[in-house]
Amino acid sequence: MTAVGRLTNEPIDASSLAVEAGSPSFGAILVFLGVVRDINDGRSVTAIDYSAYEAMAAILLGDIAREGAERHGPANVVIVHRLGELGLQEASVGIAVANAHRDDAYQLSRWCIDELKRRVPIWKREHYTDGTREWVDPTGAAVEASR
Amino acid sequence: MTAVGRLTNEPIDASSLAVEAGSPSFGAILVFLGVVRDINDGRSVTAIDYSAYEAMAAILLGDIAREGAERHGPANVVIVHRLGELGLQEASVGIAVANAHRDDAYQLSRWCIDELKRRVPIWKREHYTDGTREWVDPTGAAVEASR
Amino acid sequence: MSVTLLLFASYADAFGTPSLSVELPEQATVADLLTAISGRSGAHVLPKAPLVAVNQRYAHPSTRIASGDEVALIPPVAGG
Amino acid sequence: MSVTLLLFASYADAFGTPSLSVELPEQATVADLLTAISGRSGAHVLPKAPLVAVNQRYAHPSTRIASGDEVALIPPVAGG
Repeated sequence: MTAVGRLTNEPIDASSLAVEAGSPSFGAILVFLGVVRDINDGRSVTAIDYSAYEAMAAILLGDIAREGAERHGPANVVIVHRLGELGLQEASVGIAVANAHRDDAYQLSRWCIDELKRRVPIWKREHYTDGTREWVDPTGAAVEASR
Repeated sequence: MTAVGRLTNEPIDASSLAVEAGSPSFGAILVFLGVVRDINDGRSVTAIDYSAYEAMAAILLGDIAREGAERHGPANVVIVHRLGELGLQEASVGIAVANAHRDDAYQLSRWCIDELKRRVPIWKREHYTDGTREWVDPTGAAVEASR
Repeated sequence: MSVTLLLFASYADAFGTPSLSVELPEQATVADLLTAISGRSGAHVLPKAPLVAVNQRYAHPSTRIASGDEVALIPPVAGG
Repeated sequence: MSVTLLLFASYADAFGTPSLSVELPEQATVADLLTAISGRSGAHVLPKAPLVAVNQRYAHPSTRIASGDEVALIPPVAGG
Protein backbone atom coordinates (compact mmCIF):
# COMPACT_ATOMS: atom_id res chain seq x y z
CA MET A 1 0.00 0.00 0.00
CA THR A 2 1.16 3.49 -0.90
CA ALA A 3 0.11 6.38 1.34
CA VAL A 4 2.47 9.31 1.02
CA GLY A 5 2.41 13.09 1.21
CA ARG A 6 5.16 15.52 0.30
CA LEU A 7 6.06 19.06 -0.66
CA THR A 8 7.70 19.98 -3.95
CA ASN A 9 9.07 22.98 -5.77
CA GLU A 10 8.51 21.39 -9.18
CA PRO A 11 5.42 21.40 -11.41
CA ILE A 12 2.87 18.72 -10.51
CA ASP A 13 2.18 16.15 -13.21
CA ALA A 14 -1.19 14.38 -13.13
CA SER A 15 -0.01 11.37 -15.12
CA SER A 16 2.97 10.72 -12.87
CA LEU A 17 0.74 10.88 -9.80
CA ALA A 18 -1.75 8.49 -11.39
CA VAL A 19 1.04 6.01 -12.13
CA GLU A 20 2.40 6.34 -8.60
CA ALA A 21 -1.04 5.64 -7.09
CA GLY A 22 -1.98 2.87 -9.52
CA SER A 23 -2.04 -0.84 -8.73
CA PRO A 24 -3.25 -3.91 -10.65
CA SER A 25 -5.96 -4.45 -8.06
CA PHE A 26 -7.42 -0.94 -8.23
CA GLY A 27 -9.82 -0.12 -11.06
CA ALA A 28 -10.50 3.54 -10.28
CA ILE A 29 -7.93 6.32 -10.16
CA LEU A 30 -8.91 9.88 -9.35
CA VAL A 31 -6.52 12.81 -9.64
CA PHE A 32 -7.52 16.13 -8.10
CA LEU A 33 -5.59 19.24 -9.11
CA GLY A 34 -6.03 22.56 -7.38
CA VAL A 35 -4.92 25.22 -9.84
CA VAL A 36 -4.34 28.97 -9.67
CA ARG A 37 -7.29 30.83 -11.12
CA ASP A 38 -7.61 34.34 -12.38
CA ILE A 39 -10.25 35.66 -9.99
CA ASN A 40 -10.56 35.20 -6.24
CA ASP A 41 -13.17 37.04 -4.19
CA GLY A 42 -13.70 39.38 -7.10
CA ARG A 43 -10.06 40.41 -7.37
CA SER A 44 -7.93 39.76 -10.44
CA VAL A 45 -5.06 37.42 -9.57
CA THR A 46 -1.82 37.14 -11.57
CA ALA A 47 0.12 34.67 -9.40
CA ILE A 48 0.18 33.07 -5.97
CA ASP A 49 3.18 32.31 -3.83
CA TYR A 50 2.86 29.37 -1.49
CA SER A 51 4.92 28.86 1.63
CA ALA A 52 4.73 26.37 4.47
CA TYR A 53 5.99 25.35 7.85
CA GLU A 54 7.71 22.72 5.81
CA ALA A 55 8.64 20.10 8.40
CA MET A 56 5.16 20.09 9.91
CA ALA A 57 3.34 20.31 6.58
CA ALA A 58 5.18 17.26 5.27
CA ILE A 59 4.19 15.30 8.40
CA LEU A 60 0.54 16.30 8.10
CA LEU A 61 0.36 15.51 4.37
CA GLY A 62 1.59 12.01 5.19
CA ASP A 63 -0.90 11.75 8.07
CA ILE A 64 -3.77 12.65 5.77
CA ALA A 65 -2.70 10.13 3.13
CA ARG A 66 -2.50 7.34 5.71
CA GLU A 67 -5.71 8.28 7.52
CA GLY A 68 -7.56 8.57 4.22
CA ALA A 69 -6.35 5.18 3.05
CA GLU A 70 -7.57 3.68 6.33
CA ARG A 71 -10.98 5.36 6.19
CA HIS A 72 -11.75 4.72 2.53
CA GLY A 73 -9.40 1.84 1.72
CA PRO A 74 -7.96 -0.43 0.61
CA ALA A 75 -6.41 2.36 -1.41
CA ASN A 76 -3.24 4.05 -2.52
CA VAL A 77 -2.92 7.78 -1.87
CA VAL A 78 -0.32 10.26 -3.10
CA ILE A 79 -0.60 13.89 -2.00
CA VAL A 80 1.77 16.56 -3.30
CA HIS A 81 1.69 20.28 -2.51
CA ARG A 82 3.84 22.70 -4.41
CA LEU A 83 5.61 25.71 -2.86
CA GLY A 84 6.98 28.87 -4.46
CA GLU A 85 5.49 31.26 -6.97
CA LEU A 86 2.85 29.80 -9.29
CA GLY A 87 1.31 31.41 -12.35
CA LEU A 88 -2.26 31.06 -13.58
CA GLN A 89 -3.37 27.48 -14.27
CA GLU A 90 -0.39 25.97 -12.47
CA ALA A 91 -1.31 23.25 -9.98
CA SER A 92 -0.62 24.01 -6.32
CA VAL A 93 -1.84 20.64 -5.12
CA GLY A 94 -2.22 17.19 -6.66
CA ILE A 95 -3.98 14.29 -4.98
CA ALA A 96 -4.06 10.88 -6.66
CA VAL A 97 -6.05 8.06 -5.13
CA ALA A 98 -6.61 4.55 -6.41
CA ASN A 99 -9.30 2.18 -5.17
CA ALA A 100 -10.86 -1.05 -6.34
CA HIS A 101 -14.06 0.84 -7.23
CA ARG A 102 -14.99 4.44 -7.93
CA ASP A 103 -17.35 5.04 -5.00
CA ASP A 104 -14.49 4.87 -2.53
CA ALA A 105 -12.15 6.81 -4.81
CA TYR A 106 -14.48 9.82 -4.94
CA GLN A 107 -15.01 9.80 -1.17
CA LEU A 108 -11.32 9.37 -0.45
CA SER A 109 -10.19 12.10 -2.83
CA ARG A 110 -12.70 14.54 -1.42
CA TRP A 111 -11.77 13.72 2.16
CA CYS A 112 -8.07 14.29 1.46
CA ILE A 113 -8.43 17.73 -0.12
CA ASP A 114 -10.86 18.86 2.59
CA GLU A 115 -8.48 17.74 5.34
CA LEU A 116 -5.51 19.31 3.58
CA LYS A 117 -7.28 22.66 3.48
CA ARG A 118 -8.33 22.28 7.11
CA ARG A 119 -5.09 21.42 8.82
CA VAL A 120 -1.88 21.60 6.78
CA PRO A 121 0.27 24.67 7.64
CA ILE A 122 0.57 26.11 4.15
CA TRP A 123 -0.10 29.73 3.27
CA LYS A 124 -0.67 31.59 0.07
CA ARG A 125 -0.11 35.19 -0.89
CA GLU A 126 -2.02 36.34 -3.93
CA HIS A 127 -0.53 38.79 -6.40
CA TYR A 128 -3.08 41.12 -7.98
CA THR A 129 -3.10 42.97 -11.27
CA ASP A 130 -2.74 46.27 -9.41
CA GLY A 131 0.66 45.11 -8.09
CA THR A 132 -0.45 44.49 -4.50
CA ARG A 133 0.02 41.19 -2.67
CA GLU A 134 -2.01 39.79 0.17
CA TRP A 135 -2.03 36.74 2.42
CA VAL A 136 -5.21 34.77 1.98
CA ASP A 137 -7.16 33.93 5.12
CA PRO A 138 -9.95 31.46 4.38
CA THR A 139 -11.41 32.07 7.86
CA GLY A 140 -12.15 35.62 6.79
CA ALA A 141 -11.78 37.25 10.18
CA ALA A 142 -8.09 38.02 10.07
CA VAL A 143 -7.98 39.32 6.51
CA GLU A 144 -8.84 42.86 7.49
CA ALA A 145 -6.20 42.87 10.19
CA SER A 146 -3.48 41.76 7.83
CA ARG A 147 -4.29 44.29 5.17
CA MET B 1 -16.55 26.28 -22.92
CA THR B 2 -15.20 22.83 -23.76
CA ALA B 3 -17.59 19.88 -23.60
CA VAL B 4 -16.39 17.02 -25.75
CA GLY B 5 -16.47 13.24 -25.86
CA ARG B 6 -14.61 10.90 -28.17
CA LEU B 7 -13.30 7.41 -28.75
CA THR B 8 -9.63 6.61 -29.16
CA ASN B 9 -7.36 3.68 -29.91
CA GLU B 10 -4.40 5.33 -28.17
CA PRO B 11 -3.37 5.26 -24.49
CA ILE B 12 -5.17 7.85 -22.36
CA ASP B 13 -2.92 10.44 -20.72
CA ALA B 14 -4.23 12.11 -17.55
CA SER B 15 -2.02 15.19 -17.91
CA SER B 16 -3.13 15.89 -21.47
CA LEU B 17 -6.79 15.61 -20.44
CA ALA B 18 -6.22 17.97 -17.51
CA VAL B 19 -4.63 20.53 -19.82
CA GLU B 20 -7.48 20.16 -22.32
CA ALA B 21 -10.09 20.75 -19.59
CA GLY B 22 -8.22 23.54 -17.82
CA SER B 23 -9.08 27.23 -17.97
CA PRO B 24 -7.78 30.29 -16.11
CA SER B 25 -11.18 30.71 -14.45
CA PHE B 26 -11.43 27.16 -13.08
CA GLY B 27 -9.56 26.33 -9.89
CA ALA B 28 -10.42 22.64 -9.59
CA ILE B 29 -9.57 19.93 -12.10
CA LEU B 30 -10.56 16.33 -11.52
CA VAL B 31 -9.38 13.48 -13.73
CA PHE B 32 -11.08 10.10 -13.39
CA LEU B 33 -9.38 7.08 -14.90
CA GLY B 34 -11.06 3.69 -15.15
CA VAL B 35 -8.28 1.10 -15.42
CA VAL B 36 -8.14 -2.62 -16.09
CA ARG B 37 -7.74 -4.52 -12.85
CA ASP B 38 -6.56 -8.04 -12.21
CA ILE B 39 -9.68 -9.48 -10.59
CA ASN B 40 -13.34 -9.12 -11.58
CA ASP B 41 -16.11 -11.08 -9.88
CA GLY B 42 -13.47 -13.37 -8.42
CA ARG B 43 -11.93 -14.28 -11.78
CA SER B 44 -8.35 -13.51 -12.70
CA VAL B 45 -8.24 -11.09 -15.64
CA THR B 46 -5.26 -10.68 -17.99
CA ALA B 47 -6.69 -8.19 -20.49
CA ILE B 48 -9.94 -6.65 -21.71
CA ASP B 49 -10.95 -5.85 -25.24
CA TYR B 50 -13.33 -2.98 -25.69
CA SER B 51 -15.57 -2.46 -28.70
CA ALA B 52 -18.36 -0.03 -29.46
CA TYR B 53 -21.13 0.97 -31.77
CA GLU B 54 -18.70 3.70 -32.64
CA ALA B 55 -20.87 6.29 -34.36
CA MET B 56 -23.51 6.15 -31.62
CA ALA B 57 -21.00 5.95 -28.75
CA ALA B 58 -19.22 9.08 -29.95
CA ILE B 59 -22.54 10.95 -30.07
CA LEU B 60 -23.49 9.85 -26.56
CA LEU B 61 -20.08 10.70 -25.08
CA GLY B 62 -20.53 14.22 -26.45
CA ASP B 63 -24.09 14.35 -25.10
CA ILE B 64 -22.90 13.41 -21.62
CA ALA B 65 -20.13 16.01 -21.67
CA ARG B 66 -22.56 18.75 -22.69
CA GLU B 67 -25.34 17.69 -20.33
CA GLY B 68 -22.88 17.40 -17.45
CA ALA B 69 -21.46 20.86 -18.12
CA GLU B 70 -24.99 22.24 -18.07
CA ARG B 71 -26.00 20.47 -14.85
CA HIS B 72 -22.86 21.17 -12.87
CA GLY B 73 -21.34 24.12 -14.73
CA PRO B 74 -19.87 26.45 -15.63
CA ALA B 75 -17.37 23.75 -16.45
CA ASN B 76 -15.18 22.18 -19.08
CA VAL B 77 -15.58 18.45 -19.69
CA VAL B 78 -13.46 16.08 -21.75
CA ILE B 79 -14.48 12.41 -21.94
CA VAL B 80 -12.37 9.83 -23.76
CA HIS B 81 -13.04 6.11 -24.04
CA ARG B 82 -10.43 3.78 -25.44
CA LEU B 83 -11.20 0.81 -27.71
CA GLY B 84 -9.15 -2.28 -28.51
CA GLU B 85 -7.23 -4.67 -26.29
CA LEU B 86 -6.00 -3.25 -23.00
CA GLY B 87 -3.61 -4.85 -20.51
CA LEU B 88 -3.71 -4.57 -16.73
CA GLN B 89 -3.54 -1.00 -15.39
CA GLU B 90 -4.24 0.55 -18.78
CA ALA B 91 -6.98 3.20 -18.71
CA SER B 92 -10.14 2.39 -20.63
CA VAL B 93 -11.80 5.70 -19.84
CA GLY B 94 -10.58 9.16 -18.87
CA ILE B 95 -12.85 11.99 -17.74
CA ALA B 96 -11.38 15.41 -17.03
CA VAL B 97 -13.58 18.15 -15.62
CA ALA B 98 -12.67 21.67 -14.58
CA ASN B 99 -14.84 23.94 -12.44
CA ALA B 100 -14.38 27.13 -10.50
CA HIS B 101 -14.60 25.16 -7.24
CA ARG B 102 -14.15 21.55 -6.20
CA ASP B 103 -17.71 20.84 -5.01
CA ASP B 104 -19.03 21.04 -8.54
CA ALA B 105 -16.04 19.21 -9.99
CA TYR B 106 -16.63 16.14 -7.82
CA GLN B 107 -20.35 16.07 -8.63
CA LEU B 108 -19.78 16.59 -12.33
CA SER B 109 -17.07 13.94 -12.64
CA ARG B 110 -19.18 11.40 -10.80
CA TRP B 111 -22.24 12.18 -12.89
CA CYS B 112 -20.29 11.73 -16.14
CA ILE B 113 -18.84 8.31 -15.32
CA ASP B 114 -22.19 7.05 -14.00
CA GLU B 115 -23.98 8.19 -17.18
CA LEU B 116 -21.27 6.75 -19.39
CA LYS B 117 -21.68 3.35 -17.76
CA ARG B 118 -25.45 3.63 -18.02
CA ARG B 119 -25.97 4.54 -21.63
CA VAL B 120 -22.95 4.50 -23.94
CA PRO B 121 -22.93 1.49 -26.32
CA ILE B 122 -19.52 0.12 -25.43
CA TRP B 123 -18.82 -3.51 -24.57
CA LYS B 124 -15.95 -5.33 -22.99
CA ARG B 125 -14.75 -8.89 -23.24
CA GLU B 126 -12.53 -10.04 -20.43
CA HIS B 127 -9.62 -12.39 -21.02
CA TYR B 128 -8.95 -14.76 -18.13
CA THR B 129 -5.79 -16.54 -17.03
CA ASP B 130 -7.34 -19.87 -18.09
CA GLY B 131 -7.43 -18.65 -21.70
CA THR B 132 -11.19 -18.13 -21.89
CA ARG B 133 -12.85 -14.86 -22.90
CA GLU B 134 -16.25 -13.58 -21.94
CA TRP B 135 -18.48 -10.58 -22.64
CA VAL B 136 -19.23 -8.68 -19.46
CA ASP B 137 -22.88 -7.99 -18.72
CA PRO B 138 -23.22 -5.57 -15.81
CA THR B 139 -26.96 -6.32 -15.65
CA GLY B 140 -26.08 -9.88 -14.66
CA ALA B 141 -29.06 -11.60 -16.24
CA ALA B 142 -27.64 -12.28 -19.68
CA VAL B 143 -24.21 -13.45 -18.56
CA GLU B 144 -25.26 -17.07 -18.16
CA ALA B 145 -26.88 -17.09 -21.57
CA SER B 146 -23.76 -15.81 -23.28
CA ARG B 147 -21.43 -18.31 -21.66
CA MET C 1 -39.01 -2.96 -47.04
CA SER C 2 -35.65 -4.51 -46.21
CA VAL C 3 -33.89 -3.25 -43.09
CA THR C 4 -30.29 -3.96 -42.09
CA LEU C 5 -30.03 -4.63 -38.35
CA LEU C 6 -26.60 -4.03 -36.83
CA LEU C 7 -25.39 -6.46 -34.18
CA PHE C 8 -22.54 -6.00 -31.69
CA ALA C 9 -20.49 -7.85 -29.10
CA SER C 10 -22.35 -10.81 -27.53
CA TYR C 11 -25.29 -10.40 -29.93
CA ALA C 12 -23.03 -10.54 -32.98
CA ASP C 13 -21.47 -13.69 -31.50
CA ALA C 14 -24.87 -15.28 -30.80
CA PHE C 15 -26.32 -14.55 -34.24
CA GLY C 16 -22.97 -15.35 -35.86
CA THR C 17 -22.96 -12.14 -37.88
CA PRO C 18 -22.47 -8.37 -37.42
CA SER C 19 -25.72 -7.62 -39.29
CA LEU C 20 -29.04 -9.19 -40.25
CA SER C 21 -31.26 -8.35 -43.16
CA VAL C 22 -34.90 -8.23 -42.04
CA GLU C 23 -38.03 -7.90 -44.20
CA LEU C 24 -40.60 -5.58 -42.60
CA PRO C 25 -43.86 -4.04 -43.78
CA GLU C 26 -43.90 -0.27 -44.36
CA GLN C 27 -44.69 1.65 -41.14
CA ALA C 28 -43.22 -1.16 -39.05
CA THR C 29 -42.16 -0.36 -35.48
CA VAL C 30 -39.24 -1.45 -33.33
CA ALA C 31 -41.64 -3.95 -31.70
CA ASP C 32 -42.43 -5.41 -35.12
CA LEU C 33 -38.71 -5.72 -35.83
CA LEU C 34 -38.13 -7.64 -32.61
CA THR C 35 -40.99 -9.99 -33.42
CA ALA C 36 -39.60 -10.52 -36.91
CA ILE C 37 -36.21 -11.68 -35.64
CA SER C 38 -37.49 -13.72 -32.69
CA GLY C 39 -37.24 -16.94 -34.66
CA ARG C 40 -33.69 -16.38 -35.93
CA SER C 41 -30.89 -18.59 -34.70
CA GLY C 42 -29.24 -16.78 -31.77
CA ALA C 43 -32.36 -14.87 -30.71
CA HIS C 44 -32.53 -16.92 -27.51
CA VAL C 45 -29.81 -14.69 -25.98
CA LEU C 46 -32.00 -11.58 -26.23
CA PRO C 47 -33.65 -10.26 -23.06
CA LYS C 48 -37.41 -9.67 -23.10
CA ALA C 49 -37.05 -6.04 -24.12
CA PRO C 50 -33.71 -5.63 -25.88
CA LEU C 51 -32.41 -2.13 -26.46
CA VAL C 52 -32.77 -0.90 -30.02
CA ALA C 53 -31.23 2.18 -31.59
CA VAL C 54 -32.65 3.89 -34.65
CA ASN C 55 -30.34 6.34 -36.39
CA GLN C 56 -27.89 6.17 -33.48
CA ARG C 57 -30.44 7.09 -30.82
CA TYR C 58 -32.20 4.76 -28.38
CA ALA C 59 -35.69 3.96 -29.63
CA HIS C 60 -38.98 2.92 -28.04
CA PRO C 61 -40.93 -0.21 -29.02
CA SER C 62 -43.39 2.13 -30.77
CA THR C 63 -40.72 3.99 -32.75
CA ARG C 64 -41.41 3.63 -36.50
CA ILE C 65 -38.68 2.41 -38.79
CA ALA C 66 -38.31 3.95 -42.23
CA SER C 67 -36.48 2.58 -45.21
CA GLY C 68 -32.82 3.60 -45.00
CA ASP C 69 -32.83 4.03 -41.21
CA GLU C 70 -29.75 2.73 -39.37
CA VAL C 71 -31.13 0.20 -36.91
CA ALA C 72 -29.07 -1.56 -34.23
CA LEU C 73 -29.65 -4.07 -31.46
CA ILE C 74 -27.74 -2.94 -28.36
CA PRO C 75 -26.44 -5.54 -25.87
CA PRO C 76 -26.23 -4.52 -22.20
CA VAL C 77 -23.59 -1.78 -22.20
CA ALA C 78 -20.38 -2.22 -20.25
CA GLY C 79 -18.26 0.85 -20.89
CA GLY C 80 -16.01 2.49 -18.35
CA MET D 1 13.89 29.15 29.98
CA SER D 2 14.26 30.76 26.58
CA VAL D 3 11.99 29.48 23.82
CA THR D 4 12.30 30.26 20.11
CA LEU D 5 8.88 30.84 18.58
CA LEU D 6 8.66 30.31 14.81
CA LEU D 7 6.52 32.72 12.79
CA PHE D 8 5.20 32.26 9.27
CA ALA D 9 3.42 34.12 6.50
CA SER D 10 1.22 36.98 7.74
CA TYR D 11 2.46 36.54 11.32
CA ALA D 12 6.09 36.82 10.24
CA ASP D 13 5.15 39.98 8.34
CA ALA D 14 3.26 41.45 11.30
CA PHE D 15 6.00 40.77 13.85
CA GLY D 16 8.65 41.71 11.27
CA THR D 17 10.65 38.54 11.92
CA PRO D 18 10.51 34.78 11.22
CA SER D 19 11.15 33.96 14.91
CA LEU D 20 10.84 35.47 18.37
CA SER D 21 12.82 34.62 21.47
CA VAL D 22 10.49 34.38 24.48
CA GLU D 23 11.44 34.02 28.15
CA LEU D 24 9.12 31.60 29.95
CA PRO D 25 9.14 30.00 33.40
CA GLU D 26 9.78 26.25 33.57
CA GLN D 27 6.55 24.21 33.17
CA ALA D 28 5.04 27.01 31.10
CA THR D 29 2.08 26.15 28.86
CA VAL D 30 1.04 27.28 25.42
CA ALA D 31 -1.40 29.68 27.09
CA ASP D 32 1.49 31.19 29.08
CA LEU D 33 3.45 31.63 25.86
CA LEU D 34 0.57 33.48 24.22
CA THR D 35 0.26 35.79 27.23
CA ALA D 36 4.00 36.43 27.15
CA ILE D 37 3.95 37.66 23.55
CA SER D 38 0.67 39.58 23.75
CA GLY D 39 2.51 42.87 24.25
CA ARG D 40 4.96 42.41 21.39
CA SER D 41 4.71 44.67 18.38
CA GLY D 42 2.61 42.86 15.78
CA ALA D 43 0.57 40.83 18.29
CA HIS D 44 -2.55 42.80 17.37
CA VAL D 45 -2.97 40.62 14.26
CA LEU D 46 -3.39 37.45 16.32
CA PRO D 47 -6.88 36.01 16.73
CA LYS D 48 -8.15 35.33 20.27
CA ALA D 49 -6.95 31.73 20.20
CA PRO D 50 -4.13 31.45 17.69
CA LEU D 51 -3.03 27.98 16.63
CA VAL D 52 0.23 26.85 18.16
CA ALA D 53 2.32 23.84 17.21
CA VAL D 54 4.76 22.17 19.58
CA ASN D 55 7.28 19.84 17.97
CA GLN D 56 5.37 20.00 14.66
CA ARG D 57 2.03 18.94 16.13
CA TYR D 58 -0.94 21.16 16.96
CA ALA D 59 -1.00 21.89 20.68
CA HIS D 60 -3.68 22.80 23.23
CA PRO D 61 -3.54 25.88 25.45
CA SER D 62 -2.69 23.52 28.32
CA THR D 63 0.17 21.79 26.47
CA ARG D 64 3.41 22.20 28.43
CA ILE D 65 6.48 23.57 26.69
CA ALA D 66 9.88 22.12 27.55
CA SER D 67 13.26 23.63 26.88
CA GLY D 68 14.38 22.66 23.38
CA ASP D 69 10.85 22.18 22.03
CA GLU D 70 10.15 23.51 18.53
CA VAL D 71 7.28 25.95 19.01
CA ALA D 72 5.45 27.71 16.17
CA LEU D 73 2.57 30.13 15.81
CA ILE D 74 0.37 29.00 12.92
CA PRO D 75 -1.60 31.57 10.88
CA PRO D 76 -4.94 30.49 9.41
CA VAL D 77 -3.94 27.81 6.89
CA ALA D 78 -4.67 28.30 3.21
CA GLY D 79 -3.23 25.31 1.39
CA GLY D 80 -4.79 23.67 -1.61
